[in-house]
Amino acid sequence: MNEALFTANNLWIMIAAVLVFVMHLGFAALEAGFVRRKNTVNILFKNVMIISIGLLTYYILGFNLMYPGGDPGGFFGFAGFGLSMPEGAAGLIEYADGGYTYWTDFIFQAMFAATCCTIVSGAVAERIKLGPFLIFCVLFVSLSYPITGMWKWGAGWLDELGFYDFAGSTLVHAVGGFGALAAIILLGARKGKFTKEGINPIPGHNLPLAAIGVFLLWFGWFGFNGGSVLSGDAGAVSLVFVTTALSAAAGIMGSFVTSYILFKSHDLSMVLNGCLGGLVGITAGADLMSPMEAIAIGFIAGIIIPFSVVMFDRLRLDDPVGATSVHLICGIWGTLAVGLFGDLAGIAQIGYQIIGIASIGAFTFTFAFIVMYVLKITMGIRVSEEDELKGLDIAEHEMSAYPDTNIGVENYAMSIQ
Amino acid sequence: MNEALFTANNLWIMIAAVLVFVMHLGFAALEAGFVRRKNTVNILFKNVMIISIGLLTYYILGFNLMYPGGDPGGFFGFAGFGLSMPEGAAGLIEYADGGYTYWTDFIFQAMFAATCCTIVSGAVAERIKLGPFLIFCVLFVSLSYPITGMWKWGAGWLDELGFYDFAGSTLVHAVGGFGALAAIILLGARKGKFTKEGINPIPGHNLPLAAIGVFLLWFGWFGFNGGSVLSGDAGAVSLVFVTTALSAAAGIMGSFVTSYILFKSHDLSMVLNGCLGGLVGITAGADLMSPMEAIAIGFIAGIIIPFSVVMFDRLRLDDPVGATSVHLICGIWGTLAVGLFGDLAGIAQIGYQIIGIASIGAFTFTFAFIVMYVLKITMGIRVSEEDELKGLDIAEHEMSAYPDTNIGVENYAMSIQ
Amino acid sequence: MNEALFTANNLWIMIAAVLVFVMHLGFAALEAGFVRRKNTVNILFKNVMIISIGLLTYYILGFNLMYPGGDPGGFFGFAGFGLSMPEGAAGLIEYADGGYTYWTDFIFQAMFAATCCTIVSGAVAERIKLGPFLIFCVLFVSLSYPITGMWKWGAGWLDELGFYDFAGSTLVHAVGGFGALAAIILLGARKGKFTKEGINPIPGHNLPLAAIGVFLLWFGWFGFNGGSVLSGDAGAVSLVFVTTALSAAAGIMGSFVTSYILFKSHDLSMVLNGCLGGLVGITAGADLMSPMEAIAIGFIAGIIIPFSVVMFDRLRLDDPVGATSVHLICGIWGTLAVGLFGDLAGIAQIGYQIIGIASIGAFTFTFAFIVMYVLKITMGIRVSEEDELKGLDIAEHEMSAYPDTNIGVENYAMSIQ
Amino acid sequence: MKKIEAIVRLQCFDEVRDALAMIGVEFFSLKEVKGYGLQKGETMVYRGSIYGKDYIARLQIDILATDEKADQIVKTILTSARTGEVGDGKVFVLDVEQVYRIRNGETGENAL
Amino acid sequence: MKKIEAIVRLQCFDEVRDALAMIGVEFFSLKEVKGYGLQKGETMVYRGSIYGKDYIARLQIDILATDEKADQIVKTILTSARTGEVGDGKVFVLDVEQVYRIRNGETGENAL
Amino acid sequence: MKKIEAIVRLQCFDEVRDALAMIGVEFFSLKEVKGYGLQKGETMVYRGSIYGKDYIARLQIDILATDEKADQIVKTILTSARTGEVGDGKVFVLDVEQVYRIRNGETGENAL
Ligand SMILES: Nc1ncnc2c1ncn2[C@@H]1O[C@H](COP(=O)(O)OP(=O)(O)O)[C@@H](O)[C@H]1O
Ligand SMILES: Nc1ncnc2c1ncn2[C@@H]1O[C@H](COP(=O)(O)OP(=O)(O)O)[C@@H](O)[C@H]1O
Ligand SMILES: Nc1ncnc2c1ncn2[C@@H]1O[C@H](COP(=O)(O)OP(=O)(O)O)[C@@H](O)[C@H]1O
Repeated sequence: MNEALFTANNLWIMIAAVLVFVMHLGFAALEAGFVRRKNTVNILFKNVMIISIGLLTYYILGFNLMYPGGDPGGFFGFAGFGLSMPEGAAGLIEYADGGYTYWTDFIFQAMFAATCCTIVSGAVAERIKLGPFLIFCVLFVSLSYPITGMWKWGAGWLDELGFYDFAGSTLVHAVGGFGALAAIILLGARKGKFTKEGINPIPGHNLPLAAIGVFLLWFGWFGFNGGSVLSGDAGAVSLVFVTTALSAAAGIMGSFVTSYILFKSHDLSMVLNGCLGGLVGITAGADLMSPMEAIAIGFIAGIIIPFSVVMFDRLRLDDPVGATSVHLICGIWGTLAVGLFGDLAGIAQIGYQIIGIASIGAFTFTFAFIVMYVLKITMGIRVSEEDELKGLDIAEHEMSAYPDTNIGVENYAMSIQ
Repeated sequence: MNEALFTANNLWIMIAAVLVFVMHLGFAALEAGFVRRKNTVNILFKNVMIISIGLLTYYILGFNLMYPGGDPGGFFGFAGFGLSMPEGAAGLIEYADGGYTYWTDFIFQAMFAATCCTIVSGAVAERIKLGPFLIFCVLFVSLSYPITGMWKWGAGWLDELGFYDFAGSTLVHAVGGFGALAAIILLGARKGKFTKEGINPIPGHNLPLAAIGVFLLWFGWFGFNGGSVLSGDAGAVSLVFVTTALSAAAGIMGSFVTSYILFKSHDLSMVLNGCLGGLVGITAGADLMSPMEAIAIGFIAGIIIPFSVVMFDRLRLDDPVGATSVHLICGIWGTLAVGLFGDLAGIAQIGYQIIGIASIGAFTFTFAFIVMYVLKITMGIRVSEEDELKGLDIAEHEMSAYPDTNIGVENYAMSIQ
Repeated sequence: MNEALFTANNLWIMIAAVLVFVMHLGFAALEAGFVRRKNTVNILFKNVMIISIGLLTYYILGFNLMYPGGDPGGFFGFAGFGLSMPEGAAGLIEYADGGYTYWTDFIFQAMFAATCCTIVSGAVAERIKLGPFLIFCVLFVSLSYPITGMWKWGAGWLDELGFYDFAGSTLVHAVGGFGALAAIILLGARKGKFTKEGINPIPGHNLPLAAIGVFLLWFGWFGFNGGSVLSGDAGAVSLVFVTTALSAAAGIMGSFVTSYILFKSHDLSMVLNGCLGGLVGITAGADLMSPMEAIAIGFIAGIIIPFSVVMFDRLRLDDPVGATSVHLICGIWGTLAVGLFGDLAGIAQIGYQIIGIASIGAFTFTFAFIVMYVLKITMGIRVSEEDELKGLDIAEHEMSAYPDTNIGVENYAMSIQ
Repeated sequence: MKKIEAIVRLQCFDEVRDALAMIGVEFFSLKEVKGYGLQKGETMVYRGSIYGKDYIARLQIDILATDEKADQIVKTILTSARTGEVGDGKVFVLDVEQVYRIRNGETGENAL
Repeated sequence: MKKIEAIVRLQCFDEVRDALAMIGVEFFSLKEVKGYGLQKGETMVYRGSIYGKDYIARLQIDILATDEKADQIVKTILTSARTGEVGDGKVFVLDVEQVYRIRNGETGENAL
Repeated sequence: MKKIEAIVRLQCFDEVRDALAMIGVEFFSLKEVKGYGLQKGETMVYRGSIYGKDYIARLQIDILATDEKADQIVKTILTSARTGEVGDGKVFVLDVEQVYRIRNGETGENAL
């Protein structure tokens, strides 16, 4: 391999890492937009902390848990604390067959890692205590995520089995979604969300912020999926760009049509979630699909979103930003789609995909549930009812996101949204 | 051509596509910032739908209308529905002389396509009905834009003639602007904008959002213009970066000076438009100009903006975001500038530029006018007066962009801004 | 050097320039979020003008002052007005040993230049007059910044001495910080900030905007530091990415822990500043540090931030956005850290670093102080008390950033924040 | 002297203001209030669930006037703010003991 | 007729509204006010400095009622808005001369 | 007992509040109102067109006080809120029938 190709390849993975970094801003904006103004500082604070925790713990522990580099096919491995560049050229051109350097590898993977906590952060918004949540994040991102990640991307048993998950519909998104599910089960719904009279929507306080978040997530997703080619290979990366973009576009269309049929409404929050659903859906097989198949996958993801949102509401599982619908349900859908569409489609593959989802789901849900449960019975995970009424910004941060605007009564009175 | 150079070239065009994608966020933010808060959800919704419609229709139809690949010099051609990667290496390194792959070609062009509708979206804001607007977009982006695009970029008759439009001052921006002009003529002004007492400004509700939009548009413009080199050629792309940046900077300065002289005011909305004017202006000849010429083009564009805004107001053509001034007037200016400055300057070239603008303008305006007119007499294109008063967010979406803040009386009473 | 490697190298520096461009949006958003709503248009206007002034003056004057290309080791040099591409290949592949083209060099450096004024802009917010501030910017960015920049990056005397400043902890950030310090000394504090009763915090009006700004700054910093490698060298750039990201993460953690210990609070504005502190801190030695050293540097920067903010408050120096703490204090810290950690650490290096900081600081502070002082005694630099009360948006721009929302009494009454 | 408090629809405000100006009343204070009454707020949809606000945004106009003028003002408001639909609002009249103009300390009718 | 103005805590509003509904009062206007009194606003922290707002956000409920009904309404508010902590607020009763329903011009008790 | 309603300039509020505190009045409610009167809002410019707001933002201070205290309060406001320019605002005094403190049900002067 010549140096020029190596430089170009590595350049792409570095840029992809930067794009994945922007997804943290995307999540922060989306989640901030979808909560009430009285909880805005809190959600931003959590998202800033998560990226810090994600990078630091991945440096200390996560990277070497996820890519232990032992014999293939295992369940667990650990290559030691911290990072150390392999000697000589092995750290550069020879490290990954000219795809990228050791440092590039780390930074690209580290940017992925924090994502799983950001997904949880949205689902538990407006009622979780800050301290326990941060402890949960440390454990989730430094242990749970890399262990299941290793099963596939670290050449573990699922990889050997034939499970396929290109850029992480399951390994990243559904993992975040299973964590979120465990958390919201233990946490309970926000006050006033479910009353005897029925479901009481609690609209987000700033939809432009949410829309900015979704566009930035899509922007970053070109790096998330495109970088997962793990080289700058022109044909492969550009195909991934096409499938990713078309699936997102189809996700918007799918949720537009479905929400109109179901609710006779043009709900911005639904098409935003539909867009993300399409992106999550294509993630597992972005390199395997034709454009038409990508559109099909995205469109179905878009259809799923409104149904899934309603389903979680009916189950009285309260998820302010729709993280479980987007990341868990569409993550599962996308992973299954690899068995239904594209180059690998087939009965056997469907089986592998189900095994992958089920095993990772079982591990992650159990891990998250136990951690949250222990935190619940020890420190408590939920703020007091009074603090919830006041808002977490005042209660946990003694700040206000927009201190010099008038505060609407909606922020305080439970029954007037 | 070696693989490394191909990879680097292709990488740049892919990254340029991602940057052009960000322009959709830029437009969404700019337009949302420049409308009243009661119409914010509506404008965001439209912009999300446009990117979906743009990508999907360009996949189905547009790409093969714009680049039919038949004999050069024609007026119309169509290479069939959908996309199919050319066989073998033709789809990769040989597809475009090592510049980019087939898929990269599609995604880069597709990101451009939706832009023309986004331009219209801003001009018709705060009063158009959602349904007819989306129908207009489907037709405009899948038929009108690619047909005139083919005349030049698809090696059609204008290309053969000698018309020059590097990255689309006319093909993209003025096309959007002509569409916008047809639409606002048929639609009429917002209630309360023009009264017997004179022109009644209706200020946008969130200037930080508008400023974010402009910065993001500039950011994306490096991809819009830089990617139009259609390879990573170091000298050509870096010159385009310099001319693009200096023209934008000069556009700011031009509108700063001019607004101060004309209105004795430091109007943020004007310098933001001036910046965009400079960007649109340089787009037709970004690869032909010296830095000094780029500054001249941008500075003149910046001077044009305040005059143009006042002119449209005097003509009682209501354009909430200044899309016609920025995209139509400065698009025409930039296209003409190719005949006045830079490597191609000359009388003959001025002639070609005028023919190009006139023919594309005539086609586009007529197309847009007919489509809008038919929609107007069938479905109606304008919301009821009551809905306009309430705002499109409530009327069309039953949502509010900032549901838990107090609504100022300004949103309802017509005569108090 | 082959063309492919040159293309890849140049591509990276161009992309880095685009990322540095985004930092201007980051600064604009951060500063807008940290001022009161009545001064929002003003700060956005200033930041739009700064990028225009920065690019244009750097084209006319700055570039050739900073890189005069005379004999090494000097104090001052000037290579003539304007830009002219060196003849033949010297402008392309041979210009910088295949690292980038002449135009790329200019655009990358030009994007840096405007940064120093943006830093000042935040510190003087909410009370400076627009006109004098813009004059200050013109002089600061076209004379002061390039002269001290030349001492090191233009192969001047500090470079020969052995002073090291990889991407500008001192040359860019501390320079901006010294300018800010001179300005706020001459300008005085905002009305109501320091009263007999003590320090009266004046919280920023839109923390989500500030958070977006910080994330975008971090995003851009990958280009700021990564591009300073001045080629796409895989090993070097990817190491810089890792140290930059880990230092930022550690800066967040450092300020999180310190603010909690000092103030028992989880102050979002502090962790945002901590993140920036970590970024500024690593900038001088991003290419010299191991990951662990980068974490140490960032963590210490994060600890410094809350102390520094309190210190400036005690000194009654009013800096609404914390620019002096972030850019001046952490800039100095980062420059010193090159002598304490990493490949160059040593007593002699500490000496060089101190000489560099002291000489650049002395020059810059003196320059800024004199310019501001002359402006103060001629035009006056501070708005009237009444205008400060009304807000600069109305007073200087006759606009309002959010015209159709109610204005809280907080905006007018001094003693109720 | 009387204090007239009128609670009217947002969209009627322009008309009321113009009608008042016609009879020479150009001085008043305006407050934004949330009205609870027969008419409720708009029905909204969010993420598939329908909800409504109990209240509806309204404007309260406070006018101080002499006893003679008060009647005319009330009549003007009653006509100009009327749509005939439920939710048009109310007008209340209260007695005021004294009025002062801060600028010059004038009191009584001179201060109006 | 009487005008009752009650200044209550934000978090008590739901209870007051429900209690009023129980005694048949479903018509009123709501204003957001800033209350200055014994109770101050929340303590806030910004960049290491502690500060507090002098005031606290409160709601003012305005109810027009007949003389007989007024007493019952006041009692209902007094009970439903009480927490017993400093800062519970006040209720004032003013006399109203006349009330008009804009929709149909009805006056007096019919207009309530 | 009296209810004093003072409509003052935003920028005078601090002074009024301090002056009231000096005479022992630390209890009141504050509302933001839009004032229509001789003084109009700031002139604004947007995209080359000049426009102005008809109204100007003002604060309304509501104070309940005993009959004796009322006079002193009015005087204090008249002095502390005066700039002498058009637009200084008004003070109105209304009669109040009864006042209740919600916290403990006290009435009359005790409740103030
Ligand atoms: N008894 C009352 N006390 C105070 N305000 C009232 C009262 N009744 C009605 N209002 C105000 O008048 C508005 C209109 O009343 P509503 O019952 O909806 O219609 P209508 O006036 O046509 O009967 C309400 O929203 C409320 O603001
Ligand atoms: N004299 C007064 N005039 C007007 N409003 C008052 C007066 N006294 C109290 N208030 C209002 O009542 C609220 C509660 O009063 P406060 O003194 O805090 O507690 P409490 O009512 O328990 O004595 C204040 O915030 C203010 O809005
Ligand atoms: N007749 C009135 N009824 C109610 N409010 C009034 C009346 N006249 C004036 N005001 C209020 O007082 C404010 C100041 O009045 P204005 O006429 O501008 O100046 P001045 O008080 O100096 O004569 C107005 O903005 C308005 O809020």
